[in-house]
Amino acid sequence: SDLDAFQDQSGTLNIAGGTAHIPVMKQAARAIMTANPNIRITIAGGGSGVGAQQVAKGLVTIGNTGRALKPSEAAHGLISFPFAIDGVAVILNPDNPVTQLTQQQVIGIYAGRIDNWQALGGDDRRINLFTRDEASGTRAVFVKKLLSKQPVATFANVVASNGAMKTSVARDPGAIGYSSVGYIDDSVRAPALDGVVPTNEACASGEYPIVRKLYMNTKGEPQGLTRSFIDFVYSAQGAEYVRQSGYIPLLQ
Amino acid sequence: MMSHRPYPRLTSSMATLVLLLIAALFVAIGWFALPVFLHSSQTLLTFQWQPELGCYGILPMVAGSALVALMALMLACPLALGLTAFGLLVRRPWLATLVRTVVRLMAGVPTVVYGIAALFLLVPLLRESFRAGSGYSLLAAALMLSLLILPVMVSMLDSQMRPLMLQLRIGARSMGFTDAQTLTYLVLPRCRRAMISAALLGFGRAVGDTLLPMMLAGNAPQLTGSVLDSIRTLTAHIGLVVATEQGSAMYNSLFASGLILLGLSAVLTLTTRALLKGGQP
Amino acid sequence: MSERKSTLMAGWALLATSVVMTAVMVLLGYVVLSGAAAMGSTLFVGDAPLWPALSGQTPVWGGIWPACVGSLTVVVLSLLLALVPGIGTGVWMATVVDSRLSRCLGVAVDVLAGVPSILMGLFGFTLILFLRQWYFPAANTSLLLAAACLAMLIIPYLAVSTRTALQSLPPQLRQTALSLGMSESQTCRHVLLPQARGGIMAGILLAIGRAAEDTAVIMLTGAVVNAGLPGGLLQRFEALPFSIFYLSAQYQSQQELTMAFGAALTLMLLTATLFAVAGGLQRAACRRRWGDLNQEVIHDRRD
Amino acid sequence: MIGEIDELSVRFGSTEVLKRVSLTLQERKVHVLSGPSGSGKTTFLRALNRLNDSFGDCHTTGRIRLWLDDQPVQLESLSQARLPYLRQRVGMVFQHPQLLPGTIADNLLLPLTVVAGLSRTRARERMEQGLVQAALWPEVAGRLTAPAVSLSGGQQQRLCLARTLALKPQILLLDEPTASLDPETALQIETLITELSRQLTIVMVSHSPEQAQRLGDHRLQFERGRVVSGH
Amino acid sequence: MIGEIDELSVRFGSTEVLKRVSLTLQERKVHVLSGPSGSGKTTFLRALNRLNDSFGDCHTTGRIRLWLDDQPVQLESLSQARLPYLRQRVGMVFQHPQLLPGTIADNLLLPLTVVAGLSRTRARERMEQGLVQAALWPEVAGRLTAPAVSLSGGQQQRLCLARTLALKPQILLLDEPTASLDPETALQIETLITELSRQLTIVMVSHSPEQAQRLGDHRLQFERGRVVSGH
Ligand SMILES: Nc1ncnc2c1ncn2[C@@H]1O[C@H](COP(=O)(O)OP(=O)(O)OP(=O)(O)O)[C@@H](O)[C@H]1O
Ligand SMILES: Nc1ncnc2c1ncn2[C@@H]1O[C@H](COP(=O)(O)OP(=O)(O)OP(=O)(O)O)[C@@H](O)[C@H]1O
Ligand SMILES: [Mg+2]
Ligand SMILES: [Mg+2]
Ligand SMILES: O=P([O-])([O-])[O-]
Repeated sequence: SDLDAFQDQSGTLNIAGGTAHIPVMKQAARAIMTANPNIRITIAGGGSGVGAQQVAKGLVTIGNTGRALKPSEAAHGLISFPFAIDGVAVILNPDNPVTQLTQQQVIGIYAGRIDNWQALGGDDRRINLFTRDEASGTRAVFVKKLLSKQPVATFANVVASNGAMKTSVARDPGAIGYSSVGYIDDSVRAPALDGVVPTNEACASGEYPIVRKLYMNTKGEPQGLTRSFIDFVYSAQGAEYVRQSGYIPLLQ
Repeated sequence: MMSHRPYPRLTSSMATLVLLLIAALFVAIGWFALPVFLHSSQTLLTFQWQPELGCYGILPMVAGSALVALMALMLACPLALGLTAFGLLVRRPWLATLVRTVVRLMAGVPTVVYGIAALFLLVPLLRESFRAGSGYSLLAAALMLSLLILPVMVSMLDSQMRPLMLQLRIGARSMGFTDAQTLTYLVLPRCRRAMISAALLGFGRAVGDTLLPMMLAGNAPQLTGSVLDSIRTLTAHIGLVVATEQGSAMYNSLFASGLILLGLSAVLTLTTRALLKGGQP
Repeated sequence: MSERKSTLMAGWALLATSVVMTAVMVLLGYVVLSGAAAMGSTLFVGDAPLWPALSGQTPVWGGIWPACVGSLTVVVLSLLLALVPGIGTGVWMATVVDSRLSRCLGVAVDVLAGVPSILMGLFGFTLILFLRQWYFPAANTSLLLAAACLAMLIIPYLAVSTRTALQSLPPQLRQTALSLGMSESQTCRHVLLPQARGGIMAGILLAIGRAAEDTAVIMLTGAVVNAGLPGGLLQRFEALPFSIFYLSAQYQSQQELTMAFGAALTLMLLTATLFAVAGGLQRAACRRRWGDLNQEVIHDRRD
Repeated sequence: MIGEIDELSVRFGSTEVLKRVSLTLQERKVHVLSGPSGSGKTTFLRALNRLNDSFGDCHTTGRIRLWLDDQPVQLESLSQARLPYLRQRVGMVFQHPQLLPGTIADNLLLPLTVVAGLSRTRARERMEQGLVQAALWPEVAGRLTAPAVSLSGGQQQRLCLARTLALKPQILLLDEPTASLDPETALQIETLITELSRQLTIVMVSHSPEQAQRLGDHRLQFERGRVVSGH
Repeated sequence: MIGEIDELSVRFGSTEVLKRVSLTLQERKVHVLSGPSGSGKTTFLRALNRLNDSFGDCHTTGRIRLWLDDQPVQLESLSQARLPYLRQRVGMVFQHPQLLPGTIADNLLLPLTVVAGLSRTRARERMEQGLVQAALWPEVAGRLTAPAVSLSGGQQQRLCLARTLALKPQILLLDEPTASLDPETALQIETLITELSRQLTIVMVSHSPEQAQRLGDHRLQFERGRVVSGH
């Protein structure tokens, strides 16, 4: 099987970075460590910024980012391995009757100009804004592609991961946030943006425009265990994990 | 009263070690922070944090830290005094033991446990009862912080007040003092030092706590006057931007925040010491 | 006037106590109830077989056992590192003549006590960057680093509580011991320290609690979401408070949320156990030393 | 008669320290207790203001009735809330000085303002009065703000006496008031006691037979927790 | 001659408590100090084992030389490290009992094991010896593990005496050793003092002229910090 490559390997592999990646990384690590208990794989989140920063410093072997490396980051000799396509979508609480938003409305909301759901055809409730932290790749993509680089209002609540974004919105009927499409499930609802519902298919086909790739990054050419791990993510079994996590697998 | 020769060499070498450690901490953080202050203080010391606009002002976080800690302290100080007094005044031993046990238990309650409980009880409560925000707010963080710092303050107060109380009780009773009077007029005035150090300790912990503000205060980098608004503290800011790209303006604000925090805590400590010195006969 | 002030005091004592007790009971009760639902072997080892998982033969997924062991290890390690410097410094500060150095140290320890824990984490983090660059390219965030930073965090607790406990003893006690021909160090070891044992123990308890629950430090110095059982001093590790923080914010399913509460309850029980053990030690030491008698009477001693 | 003690027994843990002591106290008289060390004199005094209560393992049986402000007060059935009143009316000076923390003045002013509820000025007057009575005024007039612990042993003893007198008790319990005083000062205190006995009832412990002879209207001999002779 | 005090002055802050006191101490004799309360007797005793040092604001001038174990020891130039030795050879019993925390036995055993470095068994023997000498043994033999604070005033006083005697000092400082004792026990202690004076030098404070007469080989009268008469 795809795990054969790990048969007589051992050692520790440290992974950190993008929170969108965590479900894939966990599943892969679990499969590998179960097959060969001599291998230790540690996984930390932190956001894309952490991924780029720590792999550049050599603190981790694989640093994940949810955005392409900045030139300044790439300058440390990092090599990127895109392995999935993912969309970034606005999410609302399922109790919120609003099902349609335009890009201009989202920009207005995130600029703080629209502050009540009534203005958008919803209940009379304050809009509670949620955004991601500064290190987030998801935020970078969201601001660049959806907000057209308009700034996010300072009063927006800040959460530190895709998962936290989902749970915060899931608990607050007045909330609006954004997350990786892979994270969308029953607990939150993604309204149609300019008429397009952000689904995996829509992202794959390019119908839904706000998409990005998920990357693994290494410092220099990966060797040994690192190489095997990356290959495993690209393997058929790895691609299955990517799909299960809600993303569209990319080939090497 | 205690003024005599240094006792064994071990203790003095340990003291030196600790002194060195503290120096190392300051040097390390100062080393990284000073260049930042020297080169980009205009961007740093402003009231706006909007990375998309290139605004990296950390003063909203400074205000956030100060506000949340002061509020927590204002709640916790009288409560700590009340709890300590209760432990000294109550006549039923089992009740005193119970309260003391609960307070000890509180000291052992991990911050994150308060955090998770408040996340699912206090935040929704604030959101639905005021309808003026998401519930992630200054108030939520301050309330939980006050619970967090209570046991430290109580045990600090109690360790000073209890021996004094026990020592004075017989003599005072023989003069017709009630226990409450002994406490109010004999013990409390002599525990000013303990009270201020308890408050200092509490404030330090409230300012220094990362988790509760990060989980409950909303982390919005804004200046606000409403206790129901979301704010970001310096500690939470460090926790959030430590993840950003090294060398960027955001990453640099990390050390600036660190130095401000360090400076704040040091100044606090020093003023308190000065205050106490002045107040003593 | 005097009547009113002290009556007020007594009334406030009652009110404050009831408010705090209620709040704590509600919050902790909620965690206990939610966490109790999760208790069971799956909470600790997920779907792995129980014994092999506990002993580390099988990796654990979806369970908090590695985090439990990680937390325990890091706390014990940090206490080992901090105990001697902390108490030694406290004794030194309480017994030394007033000098420039002692004043310096007093200020420094107070300042250190006020330093936010995340700065200790930041310090550890920059320290590793520094070490990697200049001395040990292999240095990395790890269990040892986290324990060392935690030790720095708790040293002032130990030092300050030791100092206060020693200084609040009646001065006659020292005079008496000296008049019997005890040296300063004997007075300290045989009379003052045993008397101050309660206060020092309280400081150790606080320190343990502090080390066990702190998340900010370990977040920056080596705690990760997934690592398995601690693999060594120089490896990254899982820790309970960090797992709770992580899970409570980003549970992917109701089951993960229950797990977060389960972990919270476990951490609470863990710290409670640590406290109970330390408290028991304290009482036992007291009995061994001063006989199994009414402590109150001893405290009532005057003069 | 101002006091009636009936079958009073006091036990600390399992050792019986007072054994069925019965006696009466006469108004405006000096009662001198003597007896070997450890015979229960101090314990008896502490029973009269229920200060034995402060020891966790103390058990008291029997009846004590005192007439305070012309009201009969049954000590064993007194509620906790009334104890401060009792202790104010029945003042006590301990065998060894028990100082309050703070200065010499604090030691007098605090009880006066807090317990007796006097104003600062009234309290200052009373303080001076008390110190003069206790023959301490000349020695401390110039150093009222010095810490009380800096006084010599005998001075501390008299400070405690002054403090109790300033509260104007109705019954005064004195545990060896002249034990650590030189003969001259002791004589002053004896004179004071005689004077005071015109206004209040005194129960004192003394080890000196001559003193007991000189002062005592009633002398009570304690031995192993019993009163063996009295008249 | 075992001690020579030359122009000894002691000042607490700005008040001079002892003023140029000069006298000699004779070996194996009883020196009785008397004088009004506050005249500096206790301070003088504390000067002989340098215990005044433990008050921050105390300044001592003058010379004190003691012959300890046949070696002349100049007190004012004694190094810190030698103070324990001095205080062990020059034992002191305070005016008011100063207990160590813990049980009655602890109060004796702790100094014996720690200061004198005796084994547990040797220490126990010495403890019993000390308690017998101080006339306390019958009263405490059965309750050695009771807290020392539960003793009566006079018992505490004798406990402190026993504690000091057990350490076998060469010079013994007694601050009113019989002040709170009944005449009978006081007499026992007086007999003890006379007996002890065959082996060691005693400096004691007493307020009783009769006692001074009975015991004192040398009597010294203190007044306001000066020795006004002595022989
Ligand atoms: N708190 C206590 N706990 C246990 N025993 C006690 C306590 N207080 C006193 N005793 C014992 O009770 C007995 C009587 O003590 P008390 O203090 O009344 O004696 P006293 O007559 O005042 O003696 P003295 O003249 O020595 O002061 C003594 O044997 C003493 O040890
Ligand atoms: N630590 C101190 N600080 C300031 N003054 C002190 C201190 N100790 C003693 N004094 C003062 O020095 C004087 C002499 O005190 P000392 O204790 O030697 O008197 P004494 O002769 O023992 O009297 P008594 O018979 O009352 O015990 C007193 O006036 C006392 O107030
Ligand atoms: Mg007595
Ligand atoms: Mg004296
Ligand atoms: O995937 P993230 O970088 O947004 O955490």
